Amino acid sequence: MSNGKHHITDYKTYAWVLVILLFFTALTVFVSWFDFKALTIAVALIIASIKVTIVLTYFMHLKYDYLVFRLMVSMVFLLIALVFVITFFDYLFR
Amino acid sequence: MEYSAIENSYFKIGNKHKGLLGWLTSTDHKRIGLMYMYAIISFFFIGGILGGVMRTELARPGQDFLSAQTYNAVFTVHGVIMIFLVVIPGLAAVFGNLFMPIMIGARDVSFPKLNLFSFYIYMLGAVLAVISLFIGKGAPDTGWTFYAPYSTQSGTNVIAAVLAAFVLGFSSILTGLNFIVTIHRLRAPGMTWFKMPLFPWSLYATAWIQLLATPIVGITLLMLVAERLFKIGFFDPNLGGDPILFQHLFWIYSHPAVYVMILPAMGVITEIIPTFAKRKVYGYKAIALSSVAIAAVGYLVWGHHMYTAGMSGTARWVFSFLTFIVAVPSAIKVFNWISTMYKGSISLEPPFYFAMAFIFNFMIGGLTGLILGSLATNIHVHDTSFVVAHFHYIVFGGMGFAFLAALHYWFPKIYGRMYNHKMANWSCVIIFIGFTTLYFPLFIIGLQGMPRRYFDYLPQFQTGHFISTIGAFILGLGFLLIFINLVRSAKKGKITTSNPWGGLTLEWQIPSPPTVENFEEIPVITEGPYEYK
Amino acid sequence: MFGTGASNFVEGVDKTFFIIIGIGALFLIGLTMLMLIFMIKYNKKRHPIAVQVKERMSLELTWVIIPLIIVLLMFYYGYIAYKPMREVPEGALNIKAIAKMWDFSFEYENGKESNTLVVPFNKPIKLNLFSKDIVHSFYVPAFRIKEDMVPGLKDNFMWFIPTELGKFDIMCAEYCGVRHSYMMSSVEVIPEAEYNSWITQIKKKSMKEEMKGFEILKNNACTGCHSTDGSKLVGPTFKEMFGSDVTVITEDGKEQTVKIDEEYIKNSILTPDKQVVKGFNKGLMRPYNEILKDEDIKEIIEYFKTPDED
Amino acid sequence: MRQQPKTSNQKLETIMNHSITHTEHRDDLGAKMGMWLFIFTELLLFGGLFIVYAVYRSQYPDDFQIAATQLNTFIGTLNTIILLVSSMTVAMSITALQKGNKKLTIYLLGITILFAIIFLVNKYFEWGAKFHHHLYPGSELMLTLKRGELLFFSLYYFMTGLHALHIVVGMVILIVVLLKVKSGKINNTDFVLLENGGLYWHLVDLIWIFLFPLLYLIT
Ligand code: HEA
Ligand code: HEA
Ligand code: HEC
Ligand code: CUA
Ligand SMILES: [Cu+2]
Repeated sequence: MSNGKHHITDYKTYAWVLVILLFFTALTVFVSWFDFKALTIAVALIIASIKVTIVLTYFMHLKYDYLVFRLMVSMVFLLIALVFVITFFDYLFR
Repeated sequence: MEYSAIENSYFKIGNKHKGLLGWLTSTDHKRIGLMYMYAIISFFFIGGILGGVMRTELARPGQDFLSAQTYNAVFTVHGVIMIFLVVIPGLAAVFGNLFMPIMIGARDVSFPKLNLFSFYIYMLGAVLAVISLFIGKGAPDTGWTFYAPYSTQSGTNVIAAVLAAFVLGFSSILTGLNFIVTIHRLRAPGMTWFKMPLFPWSLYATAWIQLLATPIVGITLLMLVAERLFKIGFFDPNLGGDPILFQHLFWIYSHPAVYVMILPAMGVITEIIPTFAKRKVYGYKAIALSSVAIAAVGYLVWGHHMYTAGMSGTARWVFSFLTFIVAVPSAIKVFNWISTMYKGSISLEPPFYFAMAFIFNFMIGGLTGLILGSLATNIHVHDTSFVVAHFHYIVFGGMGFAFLAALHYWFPKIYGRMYNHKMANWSCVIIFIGFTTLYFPLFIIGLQGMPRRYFDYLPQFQTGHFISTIGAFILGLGFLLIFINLVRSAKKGKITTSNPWGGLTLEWQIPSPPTVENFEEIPVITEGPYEYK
Repeated sequence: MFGTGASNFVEGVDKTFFIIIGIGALFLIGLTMLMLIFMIKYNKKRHPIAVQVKERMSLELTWVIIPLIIVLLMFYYGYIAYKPMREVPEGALNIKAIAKMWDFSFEYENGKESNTLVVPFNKPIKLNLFSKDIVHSFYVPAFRIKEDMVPGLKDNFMWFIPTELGKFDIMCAEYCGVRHSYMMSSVEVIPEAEYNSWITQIKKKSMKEEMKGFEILKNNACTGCHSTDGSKLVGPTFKEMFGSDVTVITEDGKEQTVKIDEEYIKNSILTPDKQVVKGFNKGLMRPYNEILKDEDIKEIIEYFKTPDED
Repeated sequence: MRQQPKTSNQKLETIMNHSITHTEHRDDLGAKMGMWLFIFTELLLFGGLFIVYAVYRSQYPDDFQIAATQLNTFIGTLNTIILLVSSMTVAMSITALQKGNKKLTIYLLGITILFAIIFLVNKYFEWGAKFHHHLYPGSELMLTLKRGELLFFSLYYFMTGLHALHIVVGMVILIVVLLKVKSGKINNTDFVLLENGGLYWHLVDLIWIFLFPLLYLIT
């Protein structure tokens, strides 16, 4: 039985990833000083999603792991999104 | 117990410990499965007797021997035990554990220790559920649905019951996790996804639901506990919350949970029919994929329990629409089962009779589910005994009969002994008659407007209730018969060959009872699972 | 099969029933027959060698598509019959329906209150649904209508046109505790002329019922468990309670006889389980320490102290 | 397959011994898959909470805004940075181990655990300040708040509390991993435990990435 692929990510990559993540953190704090009306939450969530994707891809090695994992993760996020949408069929139309 | 057929069977050898300790510390999937079986059957009897108590009280209008408060506690505990302790773990934990690894050609599940751990979590949950009956201010009286804000206010032991459900959820999650990894990683060489038998397929779909739906009820119940203990308001309008949100969260789990109950049952039936009809199962891929479809779409229809709860009009029709869509994959399965019998060579043995009873009951349960799923008619029958009849038909008539079918099907494999066929056939008939007498009248009084969870009722519903109560006793008799037959045969039944029914899946190719290792050598699979010639 | 039908929704709902039950019965009977025929015809004795029938895609597709069409049809009929239930016609008569543990009460636009719902024949009625404590549900089987009464939910309503004269049961269809099965009332459909005279007769409240304490008792649903007319409900009656002697069971299980005075009533409201009246169950009445303020309790006691007029 | 012949006692013995060990065979990919599946359940656990959050925020947007001003954005940002950096250090510790640098691995894991502690200390001060202002569940002040504000604080306490619990669990896991690295149980040929511990820690980070803007940055 195979024991998985092993890709060694070097320290520099991780350091860069951290820099990018910190940048987005700064960005999200920065934009929170402005009011985009209804879009405020959207902007915050988009930035958060980008950060989460980066963490998943690099820190959590999805980029180098098997396809199954990527499929499963996307399925789960899709499911959560669907549940949100359907719940809001109630709350948005009350 | 003496199982002389096979010397190194899993009955004889567990691990380094002997006797009871050997069982309690064993990580062998077969032993764990069997321990689940004994536990679940015991809880089923407790729950069933509570059901009988309710029926006796309901035989006549007015108060007979229970007080209203006790009655409410009885149906709550009956519901909690039956749902969380019996049918949700039911087939997956018992027959999934016993046979899934064998059917895919593995020696055990991927995480045997975790498997044993789930069993103990299950027992812990069960103990908590039992404790909730006795401590403090009396047994919980909220119904198994724990609707807020009543559940945040009721003075009874709601917390203990809720924690029990939470802990049991954990056990369910871990079992699901274990099965998914096992099916991904431990299939025998050559067994591609579409060469896997259909019972493991159904368990795979089930496991995903267990994994992805259970956390939602976990967090919901935790919020409920936080609300009761710390006054952190989520659902109680006095603390700012919205009671309907609780219902959403509860059903996001509890609707998929009904598919956790029925999918493995469908899987069992899909194993039994080809074996006794000696035919390759009709539409293998359709059955396999419809399990996955049911799991996927079934996740999104929870709102059909809430048509009258005050949701927006839009949400109501969206949920109704999705509900009808889920019915289609179930229909596909029924059609495929029946066509598998076409031109077969059918031997009418007890498991087959139970399977037929399953299909019949499941059709009634499912078709009445369509009445509930339709907006106009649901408004009338929601929360009436029509619903009670629907879900007993599908949970008990479906999952329950499938459990009995599975028990009679795999009994010779588990114990290496055979039961009395005649007695098994008779008990099947009695149970079927009792079952129909018990639940069919509830459809009718439900249509006439008999609300559920009613301790007392108006005189016009008496006839229906009375007939129903008679049915409960006939049913009890049938169970007594099965119980006697199987217990006696497990000890003294005739020793059987390894493959009494002529099954083609892997578990029938190894000795009865199986050895500890299941396989001397891991088999290499070249053919599909039901290649009858 | 469904009992009486007495509203404008009955026709649509019952029709949907017949369509779904009809199609369902066809399938049930057809498939059961098939099963039985196969069991007999292809029995091992009669048919010793199984024939391996080849799968056919066309057949598989048929039984995906036909059921799909059928369920969509069922959905459609259910939707069509249901849609009018959420569309209140102009000029409907507005009535406030209030649920609490464990009774219904109805308030009319002119301020009239009633425990039964009295409505004019053949007029659209809109009920605005409220709950004072937990979730209840307003169910009139004869009208085929049901809607939960949710505390804190705004704009919750249902409507109907009564199409038959008479008296019909109202039941609470959402589980709400001990007296759930007794939480009933009735709708009385009367001719419009009769209704018009009924609505103008506002019964004068008795002096005692005018008291603030009584208001508090009603608003907190105490009267759901405690009667004021001497009948025994979940809790002891309030009638002529003050000043009488009562046997209670204390927390350590001892029996005691105490005189009902201000102190006792206050304790009974704040910590009901400390002293449980003999013959009643503990744990039913919840402590009201967070709900009732001291002034409220004073008003309640004031009410209890006042003797009955008649 | 053949029917198994009766086994001699000696064979039985070997089977017995074997049966104790056969379950221990190594399947790193399986172990990792198990970890991912567990992470999914955690995501859905918080997913349920996020639904509650989303519903109430959509219903009481203004109350949420007012209530959120009570939170300390500085501590929030600081904790975000702490988690991000600690995420990097765990990730790096795997690289270090793969390269055979045991000492660096231990060092990096130690830093991560230290960061976890700092996070909790910050949280302690943050909650402490609120308690000091009588803003805690069930307090008199809370009950006088508007409905939406009350809900915001309920959610704030529940979500950050549950998250903090996960930090503690993650910390315990990492400590165990660290000890195993030290003893050589985890080494550069067998390090799936380290990977799984890392995955769990990243999960804690993932959740915080959403919590942070949703709780602290509403303006
Ligand atoms: C094993 C459990 C199980 C299963 C599988 C189902 C399956 C279904 N259920 Fe059921 N249900 C419950 C258990 C289950 N249910 C429980 C426990 C409750 C009550 C909870 C409570 O309130 O306490 C409940 C309640 C419940 C309600 C809410 C009632 C109410 O409170 O108002 C609804 C409403 O839509 C519903 C619908 C359905 C539907 C449409 C299906 C479908 O999946 C059924 C599909 C099956 C078929 C359609 C039959 C087979 C097919 C044919 C014979 C071919 C012909 C068919 C066609 C042409 C379509 N169920
Ligand atoms: C797996 C699920 C399951 C099963 C198998 C059953 C089995 C039974 N249930 Fe069920 N029931 C539920 C799940 C289940 N139930 C749920 C979820 C609810 C909703 C709760 C709620 O509202 O919150 C409910 C509610 C419910 C009600 C409605 C309560 C109400 O709304 O007022 C009733 C009333 O008749 C009832 C009766 C029965 C009976 C008589 C049986 C029988 O079929 C049991 C048969 C078994 C035995 C009898 C035991 C074995 C036999 C012996 C040991 C022999 C000796 C015994 C005798 C002779 C009596 N149940
Ligand atoms: C859920 C039902 C319920 C509700 C609601 C309820 N009670 Fe009670 N009450 C009881 C029961 C049962 C008892 C008897 C057991 C006991 O003493 O605790 C009781 C006892 C009492 C007693 C003592 C009576 C006596 O004869 O000694 C008083 C006074 C009382 N209640 C007042 C109230 C008030 C005031 C309210 C509302 C604010 C209220 N109750 C609401 C169930 C209820
Ligand atoms: Cu009110 Cu049930
Ligand atoms: Cu459902």
